[in-house]
Amino acid sequence: MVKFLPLKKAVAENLHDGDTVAFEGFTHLIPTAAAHEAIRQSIRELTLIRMTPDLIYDQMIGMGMAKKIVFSYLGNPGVGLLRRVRDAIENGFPRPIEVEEHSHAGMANAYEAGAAGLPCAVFRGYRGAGLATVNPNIKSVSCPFTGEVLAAVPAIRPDVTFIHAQKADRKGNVLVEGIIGIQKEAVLAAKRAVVTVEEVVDNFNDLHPNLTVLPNWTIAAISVVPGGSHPSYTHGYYDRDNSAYLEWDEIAADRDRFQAWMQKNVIESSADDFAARVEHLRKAA
Amino acid sequence: MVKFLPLKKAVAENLHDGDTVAFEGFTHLIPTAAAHEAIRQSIRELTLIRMTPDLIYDQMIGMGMAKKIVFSYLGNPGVGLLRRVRDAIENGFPRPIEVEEHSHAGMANAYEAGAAGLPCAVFRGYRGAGLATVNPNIKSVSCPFTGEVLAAVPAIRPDVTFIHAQKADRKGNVLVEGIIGIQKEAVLAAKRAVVTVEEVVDNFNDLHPNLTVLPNWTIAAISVVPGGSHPSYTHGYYDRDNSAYLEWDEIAADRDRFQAWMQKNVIESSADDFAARVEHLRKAA
Amino acid sequence: MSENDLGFTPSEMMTIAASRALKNDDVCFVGIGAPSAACNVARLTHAPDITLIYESGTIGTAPDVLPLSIGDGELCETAVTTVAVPEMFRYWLQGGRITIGFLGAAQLDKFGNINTTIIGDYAHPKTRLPGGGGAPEIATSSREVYITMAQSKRGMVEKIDFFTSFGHGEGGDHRKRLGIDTAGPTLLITDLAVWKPDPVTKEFTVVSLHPGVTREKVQATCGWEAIFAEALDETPAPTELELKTLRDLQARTKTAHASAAKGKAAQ
Amino acid sequence: MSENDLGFTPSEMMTIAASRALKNDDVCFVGIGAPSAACNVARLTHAPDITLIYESGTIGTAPDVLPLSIGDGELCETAVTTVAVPEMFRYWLQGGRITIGFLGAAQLDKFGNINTTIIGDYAHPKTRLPGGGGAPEIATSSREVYITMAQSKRGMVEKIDFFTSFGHGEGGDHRKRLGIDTAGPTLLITDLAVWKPDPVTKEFTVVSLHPGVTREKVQATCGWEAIFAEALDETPAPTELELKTLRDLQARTKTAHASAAKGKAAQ
Repeated sequence: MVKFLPLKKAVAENLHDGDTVAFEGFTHLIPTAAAHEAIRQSIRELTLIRMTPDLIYDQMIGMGMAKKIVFSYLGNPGVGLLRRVRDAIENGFPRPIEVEEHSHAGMANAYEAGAAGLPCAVFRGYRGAGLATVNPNIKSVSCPFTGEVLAAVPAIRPDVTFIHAQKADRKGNVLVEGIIGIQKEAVLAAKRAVVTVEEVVDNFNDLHPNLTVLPNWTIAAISVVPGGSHPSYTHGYYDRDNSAYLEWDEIAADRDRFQAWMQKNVIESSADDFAARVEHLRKAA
Repeated sequence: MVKFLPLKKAVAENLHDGDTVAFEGFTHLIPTAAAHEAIRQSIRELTLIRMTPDLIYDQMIGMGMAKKIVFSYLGNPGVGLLRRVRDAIENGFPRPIEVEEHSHAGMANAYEAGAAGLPCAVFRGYRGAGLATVNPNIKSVSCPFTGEVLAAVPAIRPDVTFIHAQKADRKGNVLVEGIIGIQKEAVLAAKRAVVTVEEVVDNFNDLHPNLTVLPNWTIAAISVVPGGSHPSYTHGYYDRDNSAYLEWDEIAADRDRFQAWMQKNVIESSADDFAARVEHLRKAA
Repeated sequence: MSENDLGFTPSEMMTIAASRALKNDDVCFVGIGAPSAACNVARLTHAPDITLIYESGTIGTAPDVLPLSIGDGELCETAVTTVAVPEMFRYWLQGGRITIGFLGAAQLDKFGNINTTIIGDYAHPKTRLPGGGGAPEIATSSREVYITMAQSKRGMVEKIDFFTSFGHGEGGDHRKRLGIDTAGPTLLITDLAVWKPDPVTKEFTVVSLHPGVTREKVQATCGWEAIFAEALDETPAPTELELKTLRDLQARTKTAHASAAKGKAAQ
Repeated sequence: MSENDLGFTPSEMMTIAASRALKNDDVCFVGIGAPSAACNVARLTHAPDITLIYESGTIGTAPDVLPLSIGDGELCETAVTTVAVPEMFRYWLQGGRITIGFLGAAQLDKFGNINTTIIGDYAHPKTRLPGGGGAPEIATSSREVYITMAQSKRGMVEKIDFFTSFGHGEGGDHRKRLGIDTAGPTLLITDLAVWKPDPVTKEFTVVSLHPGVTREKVQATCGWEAIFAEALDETPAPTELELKTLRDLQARTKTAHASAAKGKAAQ
């Protein structure tokens, strides 16, 4: 059953060296605060899973925390490349990293299969695509009715998934809204799920019945971290900090500047610092 | 692109003798008015698909319109058996009918595969179940990663799907809410979809972004039929007419009484009669 | 069924005994035909946080009255969330999240195999029953299965006509041999007794008789030769709270479901 | 890129030529890196009802400014509906509902095969690019694929380093031989020209030169030997309305996306 915990404790209880972990969020609702806490706790030898690794995986990989990355789009959205990840893949700095690369369709189907308790996902994909030749986790099955050959990928089953969401109620049910991405599947596919939220409200009685609500028994821990998705955004709370994404491109381009930035903004900061970072991005009421 | 049509015309344009058709609705939002219009138009040789055939398929089969039924639960919900369907299966009256029977999981996955453009659905199902031995459309595939044997069923791809929904906007986008069942999948799996709605509103601007909205280009025709799901219910509009379900058990028990009821309440009625049937079931405002 | 001289009916005893088997942290999939009364009595007494899931897509529902169908509006109105049916079967049932699948039965054998499909031959049935609905996968994907039904020789039979849902098959490790890694039927609650499968043979064994019920009565209403546990318990009679909760629930239900008919009559 | 003496830049011509290829009833999947500018200019001019879908799950979106990422908030706020990412790829893309998949490219060959994955060897890349995202399946599940990119010898190459998404492979019926039954790349719009695949060989052929562009300039910025259609058209110059629509859109976009930075600076 879900526990409300300070983020520090939620990360310590649920993320361990060697874990396979997903910090999910599709441009929207990226769990930055949780990732920074993991960095502060120096968790090591992680297998990082995410459809769209962006700044937070650039940071974690730049800090040498990951032995492997599973992904489908390795960019700084709207800006360009991920320079710390590139340095790891191209130069083995600060350490070499194993790569497992899929398409978005492959990852989305693999998360869906994980949530559905299946060993693999079956879909029409990767036809003529180079990934099918370099990724041994892309196989095929034949439809027993038509003979059509379909792609198969293993289900994604993280040890732990971190997401950021709008709100929890006092019972620990969680609401995700707007661009909901792959978050529900990532939570349901994981052995444990940790959610950071903007706020806690008394109840969800007035919610429309078909919204994306994760029942409290599907979640291990909830931490209240206002602004916790910065520089990503939280629909209904604050806008995307586009300038931070542009700035990141320069910070990450240089190993020393990266280290200095991490020291100041992550290592010597805390989850409590996020609220101030989004203050100027909140819409005028 | 969607057309707003009187129900008579929407059915005539989209449902033809010999079609494979789904009238979907999982207890909620059953498209009764559309089914009654199909009965009035004496469409023949239909293959009827539905997870939970209830009164409307009892009626259509009792009228001899179907050559085959594909289903997963053949009951009058909360009451008991479907007596006209039983008469067809057990006694070949008024005509023999072919049966293809699945589990709910099988049907739900098959609709999902239809919506997803796949030839078949793969899931963990039918283990030890008798249906796997009597239904040749239940086969298996092996997971290429674990070797686990999974069930496979062909995707459902109706020629036409009928559903009932709360409302359309003037552009023909359709909102379904509450117990949404399998309706979205049934619409997206079909070549053509016809939707009856309680009302048309100017726009959906104030809707929450994650509700179940079918874009207008996924629908062939919309007909405005207030009360069109009676004796089922429409969340937000009127309650289920439980007494009608109880009454049906008696009507359908007798071939002559059934015919007389159909003559009076379907053949000699029209879509316009539905509004009055739900008047006493509307919640006091 | 009339009240016995103990102040409750066998049916009430069945529902209440079933409700007691449910725990506060259970996630219960209430299949078609199953007595959701038991689940809701549990929720209204000792298991306020129990998660009730109906296959119509309603998760964590808390209806004030019992639904007539598995898709009644109140299930949605009181649910934590309502999802589409394919998601229900893929993420929630197949996903392994259900601790207890709660099934009823038209025919049941001593290994917990259930038939709700046909009486007679499948191709030429004597009686076409509603069929399985969600049951085939509820029986194999839920961590455990509870079954509840009133005893009768017609219902509890040596050999069922059709395997709608698989229990322990021919007993022993039959589930395992089919690649089914869930526990299957672990409890059968009838109007007369509580049964549990033998740990090895998996044959249902009477472990508790309801108050006032004899071995003979159990055997007389069971189509197979009943086995009784050596240490045979007596089921505790319903408490006042349990009985009141069940009866209030049923009274509210009756009132609510009659109102539509009344409205119609008034026209 | 500066304006030519015709009053518009090659980049503007490219965007506007691409916008013209889109029809009012198209359902357009705007992949990562693709110029959603073209799609939105089409929507704001001749194709007001065009359905724009971004892989973040936003269906039928109508943003007032161009998104910086494919998951910007405004895409959701103006969409007909926003669905989960697995549904996007299963029901909407794989479901065969997309008429036009709109892709950009880092490297492109003459058969419309695209590389956005790596420069160099996959195992030991010289440059690790972002990778395919949605492109591998956009390229095979959309009924047609439009490609748009600025011409350069580095971008338009004889042989791409990696098949991120499949175009016409080695040409001819290569798609068909792989069991791909969609049309694939049917249009390439660059800053200099409009290209279409030869009906038989599937090699991209220049069918129209933008105003002021010569064959020589096209060839000088293309890494393969360009083929020109016998009846070579000149692309009509942007109309006043098209230019104004594009420039207004870009001005609104610039203002909107600068505001966050400004807010920060003001702290």
